[in-house]
Amino acid sequence: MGEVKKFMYVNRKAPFGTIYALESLEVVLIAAAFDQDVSMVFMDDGVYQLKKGVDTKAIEVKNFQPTYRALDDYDVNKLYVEAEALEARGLTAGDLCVPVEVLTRAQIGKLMEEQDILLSF
Amino acid sequence: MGEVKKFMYVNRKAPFGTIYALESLEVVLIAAAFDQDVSMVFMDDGVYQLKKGVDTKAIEVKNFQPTYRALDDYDVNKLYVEAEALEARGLTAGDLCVPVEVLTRAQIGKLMEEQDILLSF
Amino acid sequence: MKISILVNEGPYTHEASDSAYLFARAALAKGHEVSRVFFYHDGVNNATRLTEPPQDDRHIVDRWSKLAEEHPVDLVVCVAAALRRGIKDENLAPGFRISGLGQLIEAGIKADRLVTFGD
Amino acid sequence: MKISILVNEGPYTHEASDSAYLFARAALAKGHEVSRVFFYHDGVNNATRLTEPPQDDRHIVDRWSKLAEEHPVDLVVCVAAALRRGIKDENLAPGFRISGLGQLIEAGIKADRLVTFGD
Amino acid sequence: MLHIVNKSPLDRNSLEACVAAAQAGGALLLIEDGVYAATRGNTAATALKSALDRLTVYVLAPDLAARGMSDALIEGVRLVDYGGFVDLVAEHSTCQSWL
Amino acid sequence: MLHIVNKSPLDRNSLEACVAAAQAGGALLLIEDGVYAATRGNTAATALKSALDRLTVYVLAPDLAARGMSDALIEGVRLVDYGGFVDLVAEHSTCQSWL
Repeated sequence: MGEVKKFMYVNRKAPFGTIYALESLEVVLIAAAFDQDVSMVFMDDGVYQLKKGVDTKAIEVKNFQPTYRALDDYDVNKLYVEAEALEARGLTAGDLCVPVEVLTRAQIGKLMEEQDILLSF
Repeated sequence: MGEVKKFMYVNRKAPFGTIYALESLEVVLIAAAFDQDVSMVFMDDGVYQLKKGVDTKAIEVKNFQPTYRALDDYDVNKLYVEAEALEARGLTAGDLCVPVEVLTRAQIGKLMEEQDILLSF
Repeated sequence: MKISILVNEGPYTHEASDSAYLFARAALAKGHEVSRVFFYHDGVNNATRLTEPPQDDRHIVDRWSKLAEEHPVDLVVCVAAALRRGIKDENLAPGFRISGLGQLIEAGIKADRLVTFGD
Repeated sequence: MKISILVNEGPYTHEASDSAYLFARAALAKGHEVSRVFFYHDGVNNATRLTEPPQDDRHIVDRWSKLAEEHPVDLVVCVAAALRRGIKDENLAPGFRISGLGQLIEAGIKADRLVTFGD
Repeated sequence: MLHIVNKSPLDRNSLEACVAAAQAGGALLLIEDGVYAATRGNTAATALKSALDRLTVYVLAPDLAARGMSDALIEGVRLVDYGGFVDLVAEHSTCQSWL
Repeated sequence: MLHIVNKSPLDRNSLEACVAAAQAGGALLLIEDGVYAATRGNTAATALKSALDRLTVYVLAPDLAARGMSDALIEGVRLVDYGGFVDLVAEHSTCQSWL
């Protein structure tokens, strides 16, 4: 009790093709209840998780994108997105469903060094 | 009965990291009993499946490489290996545990067109 | 046309299982015969009757069972792959049967097309 | 040192489960405490007691059970991931217990190190 | 023949492998995470454009929509639904999934 | 910190992503299919060599041996067994698996 650790959740995988994005989000929601210092990083294909305009009707899969918008209610508001990943995918921060901080890979690498726990999905 | 189809097994994955190489081999052994025209192709990381000198003791996993050497007994002797894949990995046909025919990607693509069934692992 | 399908990945984890199901439904809707769906590798995990997804999500296993109930689609689970992963008659969902790899080769021989969904 | 482990992939399919086990054994041999192994995503499939690998292969599930028998290692299977994949008390192997994701976060808080094995 | 690619071109090598082997005149269908290869601004889209000279390229619309990428489809690529996917399989005598 | 990469560099982008983010002075451990990156003649080995200037690179020997690649290890890379893997985890305050 009282001990606060820095947890960073590293997301590098596209949504829907595999379950990692969805199940990673479930971890973050639970983690929010533990009063730790939580941040999420989206690198490489992980940036696709935040691409707005999702419509999953035709693949009959639940659209979990609204959950990202609810993160702020859980006090999870440190969302970092890799600049190089956005650029290689023709995306900008304006294409994403939530406000984020765009950082370079090197800046993200530096932030990683400051963490106590890194969980990657 | 009597109908002979051309089956090609396409292997593009490294061994041991995942089970695909091993389970693909199990399919080929079963297929041999069906008197079809069977060939195996090793492309990209799939060429690593045939790299000789395997020693799995320290990872406590079964070494299934001897099975490749037994394929000939099952009349599976059309083994094609991608030239570009070998080169990108610093390998030559001499590094492999069985005799193979080395073909370019384009030649493999052409052979694929002649098949009735392509199974990829 | 007679179409067979190979599913190499487990439910929920990978979209392959969803894609295979939606493809099978579409093929049947077009009047094709989907003679067999063969489950290999982690694909055998599509056949566990113990699956209980969240209420608001699709039930992948039940969907396959229903497909086999409504159409003469043979859902075959590879016995060797299933034993490795803990799928047996005692936890097998309705509409599936456990059999050998020969059923995959036979599907390839008898069908006009074989489509693979995997990782 | 207190080390916790996260396993994200199923047995046999991916080497992650083997690597995690060998790492856990080596950590114990070095005198570290392996307080908890948390199984998430397809990692929950490590916990099925129905697994029956070929005779000449390692038995991954039994290996985990034996580890928990010999050492005070807490093998926790995530309940949400397990329900999605058909892992329940009725097919749970000895030494494993099913619990919530909070156990993963708690492991992260209490352990000195958390090492992830996945795909 | 019909080639099927289901992986993101920036994460895996399957699109590259497929395009290098595919014979001219064939068809390529992008499904699942493979659809990203046909979206504007993706560095792989350039490679895909050169493939368009030799192959007819299709994208599975349900997967594109699920990823919020319907507006980003590059030119020259054809959209199909699952019915169209079935037709492509029926029209080509073989198909190869580049797993 | 300790970075762990378990994917083949010619199939996936995880080594590249790791090296681009890793800060100088850190450690990189290659396990599972990741060990191929440290083998002679692999086109990724060139990239790894430049990473060696900034990072200490380790390869898990059991995984290298399993793949028949023990003889092909490039220079400048250190071999560890599982005990050495444990030591690396203990010596670094955090570790990141590049999944």
